[in-house]
Amino acid sequence: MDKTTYRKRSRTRKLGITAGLSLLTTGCGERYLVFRPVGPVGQVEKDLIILSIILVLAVIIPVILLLWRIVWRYRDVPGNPAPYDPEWSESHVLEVIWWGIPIVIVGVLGAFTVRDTFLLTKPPERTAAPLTVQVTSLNWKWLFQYPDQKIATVNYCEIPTNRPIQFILSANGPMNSFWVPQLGGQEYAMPGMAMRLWLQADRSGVYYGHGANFTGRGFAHMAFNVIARPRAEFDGWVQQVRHSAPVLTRVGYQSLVQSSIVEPMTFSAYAPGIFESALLKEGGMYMKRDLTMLGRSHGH
Amino acid sequence: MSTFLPHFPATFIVTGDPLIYGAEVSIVLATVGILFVLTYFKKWRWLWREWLTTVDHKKISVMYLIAALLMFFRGGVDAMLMRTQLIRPNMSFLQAEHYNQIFTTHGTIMILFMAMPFIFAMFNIAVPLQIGARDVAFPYLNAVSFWLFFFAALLFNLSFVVGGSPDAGWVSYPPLAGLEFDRGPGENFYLLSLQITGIGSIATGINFMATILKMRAPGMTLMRMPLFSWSVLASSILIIFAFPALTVALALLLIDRLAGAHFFTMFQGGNPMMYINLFWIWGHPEVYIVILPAFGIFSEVVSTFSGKRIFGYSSMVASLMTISVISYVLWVHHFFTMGAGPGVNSFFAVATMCVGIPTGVKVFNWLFTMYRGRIRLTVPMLWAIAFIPIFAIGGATGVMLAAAPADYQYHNSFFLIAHFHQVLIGGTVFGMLAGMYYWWPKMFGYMLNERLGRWAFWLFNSGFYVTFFPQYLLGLMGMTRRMYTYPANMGWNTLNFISTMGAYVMGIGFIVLVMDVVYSIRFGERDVTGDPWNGRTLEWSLPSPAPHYNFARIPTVTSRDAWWTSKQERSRSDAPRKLEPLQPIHMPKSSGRPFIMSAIFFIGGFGLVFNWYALGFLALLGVLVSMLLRSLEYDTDYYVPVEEIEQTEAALGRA
Amino acid sequence: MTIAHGEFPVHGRSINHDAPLEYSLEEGALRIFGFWLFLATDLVLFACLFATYVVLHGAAAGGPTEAQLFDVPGFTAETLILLTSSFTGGLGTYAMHNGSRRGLITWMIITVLLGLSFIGLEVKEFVTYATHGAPLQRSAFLSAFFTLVGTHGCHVSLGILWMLSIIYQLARRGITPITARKVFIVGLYWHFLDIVWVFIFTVVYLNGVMS
Amino acid sequence: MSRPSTHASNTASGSLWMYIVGFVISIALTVGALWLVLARQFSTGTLLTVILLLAILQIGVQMFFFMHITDSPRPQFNLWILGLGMFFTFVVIAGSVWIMSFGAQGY
Ligand code: HEA
Ligand code: HEA
Ligand code: CUA
Ligand SMILES: [Cu+2]
Repeated sequence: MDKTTYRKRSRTRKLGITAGLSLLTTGCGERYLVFRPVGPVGQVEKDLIILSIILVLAVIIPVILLLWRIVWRYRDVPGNPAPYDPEWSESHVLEVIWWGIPIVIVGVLGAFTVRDTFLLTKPPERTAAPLTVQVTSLNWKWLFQYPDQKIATVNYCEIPTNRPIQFILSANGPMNSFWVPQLGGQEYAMPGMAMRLWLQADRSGVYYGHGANFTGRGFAHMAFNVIARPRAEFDGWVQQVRHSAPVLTRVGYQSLVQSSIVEPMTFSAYAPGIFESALLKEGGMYMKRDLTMLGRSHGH
Repeated sequence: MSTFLPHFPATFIVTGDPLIYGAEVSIVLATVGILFVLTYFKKWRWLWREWLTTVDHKKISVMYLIAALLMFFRGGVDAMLMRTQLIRPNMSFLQAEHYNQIFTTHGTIMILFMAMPFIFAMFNIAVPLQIGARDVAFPYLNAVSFWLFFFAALLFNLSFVVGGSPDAGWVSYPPLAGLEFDRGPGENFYLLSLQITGIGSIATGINFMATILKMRAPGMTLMRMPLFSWSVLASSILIIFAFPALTVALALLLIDRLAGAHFFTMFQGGNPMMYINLFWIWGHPEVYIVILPAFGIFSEVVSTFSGKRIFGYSSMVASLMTISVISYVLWVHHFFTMGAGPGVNSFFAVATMCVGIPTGVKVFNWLFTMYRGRIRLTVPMLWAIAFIPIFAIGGATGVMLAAAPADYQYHNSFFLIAHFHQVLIGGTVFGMLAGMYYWWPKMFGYMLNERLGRWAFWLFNSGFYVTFFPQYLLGLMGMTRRMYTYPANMGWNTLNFISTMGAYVMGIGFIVLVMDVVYSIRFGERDVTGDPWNGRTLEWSLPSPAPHYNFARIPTVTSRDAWWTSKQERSRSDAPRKLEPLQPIHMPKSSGRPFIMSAIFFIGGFGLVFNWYALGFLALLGVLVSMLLRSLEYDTDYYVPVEEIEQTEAALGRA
Repeated sequence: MTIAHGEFPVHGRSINHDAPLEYSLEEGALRIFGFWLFLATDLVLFACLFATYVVLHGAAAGGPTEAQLFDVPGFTAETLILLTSSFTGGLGTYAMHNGSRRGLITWMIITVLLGLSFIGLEVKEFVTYATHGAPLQRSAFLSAFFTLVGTHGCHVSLGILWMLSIIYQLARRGITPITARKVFIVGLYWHFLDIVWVFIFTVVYLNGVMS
Repeated sequence: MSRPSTHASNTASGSLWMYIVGFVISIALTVGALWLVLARQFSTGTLLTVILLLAILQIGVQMFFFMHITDSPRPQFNLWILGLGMFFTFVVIAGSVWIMSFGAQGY
């Protein structure tokens, strides 16, 4: 699946969708982060959401109208002229209809769901080389490491636009979930394990992110921003960080692991192997896939 | 013991917050008050003989109902506190620790100590009467189930004042709930009390399964059985097969915590994901365990108050059975975002959506039961009618959640919170309230007041929409669950405020409901006929409340809606019915052992919470001894003589 | 005192002379059915423990592995003993149906003795592991191993206590529909534990020595 | 209480031979599985399948020869429950293994 597949589908659906969305896009619509995707992953998810809304409304609305009508028409008031038929309790035609309609709806929604499920496990775009960011959930902060740039940040994350980002998620602490609604859906960040999440931003901007899985007292403060900017600016930022920021030492990392709430931080370099060591902590999961993701061969 | 002894008083009695002091004082006062009243009015013997030792399903039902309402109140107060904290950004009404404890106890209490006893109250009052049985299959076991539940609830609620409440969410995922991040006893309270109540629930599942399959009155074939009993059968199947998974999940986490094992730790190869897996193997069926009986109640209520046969009976039965089997293979939809791979996610996503099909069939069949009926808008019927739109919408958002890639955006957000309150409140709670109003006269012999009932209904129902619809939007705005506070700049303020207001309206609705109960105890209209609603099933053939042996003569059933049919036949011909002569009735004896044994469970559980292994071991011994004593007991039942039956029946006006 | 309801028993004491003794009271038949339901829940309980074991059995965390730990003669002996006890338990039921109280009690005592020797071997196995660097706390694999096998062992121990109580009741009351029902139920329990053990033998031990 | 009728004893537990045959088969199945494993007759995968099949046969033997599932009163709801239990057992074990085999799909 490449970029075109990701895009083409969204165009075909756009027509029917705009109608249903008009309510949300006006006025305070900006706030509905899930409906304001800025990249292909979020777009695919939004399209699926809209499709599912339309499909379920197609049966929910009739149900509610029918209920309204029936209760009104057959209520027990003196002189109600509506027919009363206390023994009528079978109709094969009707039953076939309402076993049938939901089956069709589930069939359609199911097909799209399966397709998108597989789609989202692949990088959104093949033309640009992906950037890898290693994300660690700590109590109660997010650490971002850039293995290719060798820099690190805490509680914010800069990414280039129009380039797939491979987030490798892990935790050194309770399990969390990494969620940047406008880029796309979340995935768990678990201790002793690496998970891959593909996201991409097509537009520059500052996007809200938050841990989504409860991690204890400081959880509510685990917000971070993802700052997307054009390639050149991103590279400039990397250069600047390399020259100006302090280094994240092993000791510094250990103090980050302690439970605390901190302000955003930037590091021009980090002690090598922090991410891997947290991942491969004694007796960790050593999953074959974890190691391949980190660019290592299997075995330990 | 070792870990807690040094700073024992400080960890043992929870301190440090006026709210908690207040609660502690009021709990102590309430206990002293109850003890005083019992002593003053010399009610101890009465309490013991009539209630604590009873094995009568009708009395057990009453006790379940009282417990469920109390727990509803406790969970509801938790909800009010949470909503108050979220009323505006950066509130400092509750600290993070307290907020975390409160949503954990709210979720746990509402599901395990409110919804479960509530459905069991309904099982107990209706099933034996509907199928024409004298009691459940195993009355003694039934009492054991109740007291295990009761003492487990006590243990869980105790954590509030002794030792500290659990605070890792009602799902209690490790490693957050493991020793590394949670040393306190709160988590142990959670694990042990759920374990104890879980045993009780399994026993109830077995009991009702055996009752329904083996104790039906002659002529009541399965396909003539009332739909509520069918729904209990479906729910019991799920209880029997799902609860053991909870038992295992909790036990393994407990072993991790107490014995230093490594099932779910981060070290030595432990795998926290396996807990999540096991928890939801139970957790998903659990939500159907609490919804299926509600479906059954709606079927009874809709058909009764439409004055019409249920539409599509066979489809209704088929859908119940399908739902109960399918719902066992959906559990992964609670962790689509764990990355189990697209194959796994696809399979479980589609399977989840499939559950909408049989559920939809039920919705349409209810609609068409009303169609061409005569709809009496009584309070139970109002709850049933209001259930349909709420549940349809809640189910529809469930189907939206089931689309795995879309769920990556909803998971753990307020969208999810809105979904499950919509099905849990609109489905289970509405169902149980409908059932409560419907069977109340059968349980107590008088009706609840309709006027107050309507007020409670309208307040609770409209409050519901105001509370939970804004939460869908909050979810789409990116608000995640379990945040004790949120920043002001996200645009979430207004919607949260509205939601809190709605919650207050629901709270007032609940208060009116309680007022209805209190008012009716005093002024409620007597039900002298035993059939106040013009009912269709056998429980309405009995006086209200039914005598302790239920049926003086076991009825012979010839059709569906057995009571309705026999009323019709009677109105057609006025030939006097021939009655078989009465026979002595075989009944189980009361026993204090269920109460004592469960109390021992409680003591052992309490000991283990604080790692006092000696106490835990002693309790285990006590449980074994009481089981042994039971096994050696042969004098467990007696016969009600014919004269006594005649007298009772005459006193009830049924010669 | 017969309240005959054919297929639809009510709570009563009616006696069905065509059925085996343990089923002859309706209450007996009901309890036996209830016990089947209990076995179904126990089945799922073990299913969850097996699932946990299967998922975690490779996670030895650098500690002893299955292949290093398991000892073929040991677990084979345990298996043969338990299978035999299932057989002797069955012979007890057979004796009961022939109305022989002595035969029944004798076979049950033999079954209990076999059960005790099974437990003895298992305890010895556990103690050996635990004192040779492989306790429950060592790794996820060992946690899962001890818990799965230990849960079975607890079931067997409970079964032994239960049988002792029934032997006592038989000695005092002889073979009645009630004691017959108890014998039959404890027999079901015992055979069920045998089945579970066969899977422990296969999935834990055989699979362990294979790898 | 009535004496056990001879009729009952015959249908209920079959003859002594039932027990003996059952015992012999169960021992044979066990020893067979053990032998296959020790002798390493097949590749690991096949071997695992075969010994699992033998174990499943063993269930049948215990149920039929020892637990007398066939002579419970009709309708035999206990068989339904048992079937459902086996199905759920399969779902739990196979499902967990599949779910926890993360990324076996190789994406
Ligand atoms: C009574 C309780 C109850 C019930 C009945 C349901 C019913 C359903 N639930 Fe819900 N659910 C919960 C309680 C319940 N749920 C809880 C408590 C949680 C969260 C726990 C936590 O994390 O704390 C949860 C979470 C939850 C999730 C996990 C989301 C996440 O964590 O990200 C999902 C995902 O698939 C889901 C789906 C469904 C579906 C598809 C149904 C279906 O059964 C709904 C079927 C009904 C209908 C569809 C409506 C009627 C049908 C028609 C009118 C006909 C046709 C309609 C169509 C075909 C669309 N639920
Ligand atoms: C059957 C189950 C059930 C029921 C009935 C309810 C009922 C309610 N729930 Fe609950 N809820 C859950 C099950 C349920 N909930 C679960 C499982 C969770 C997840 C927990 C977790 O995350 O682990 C949850 C979480 C949850 C949250 C999310 C917290 C978070 O993640 O941050 C919220 C927030 O609004 C909420 C609100 C409510 C409200 C307003 C009600 C209302 O319906 C309540 C109505 C009120 C009453 C019935 C009582 C009224 C009492 C009074 C009026 C007395 C007032 C007195 C004082 C204030 C002193 N619930
Ligand atoms: Cu978790 Cu690999
Ligand atoms: Cu679910």
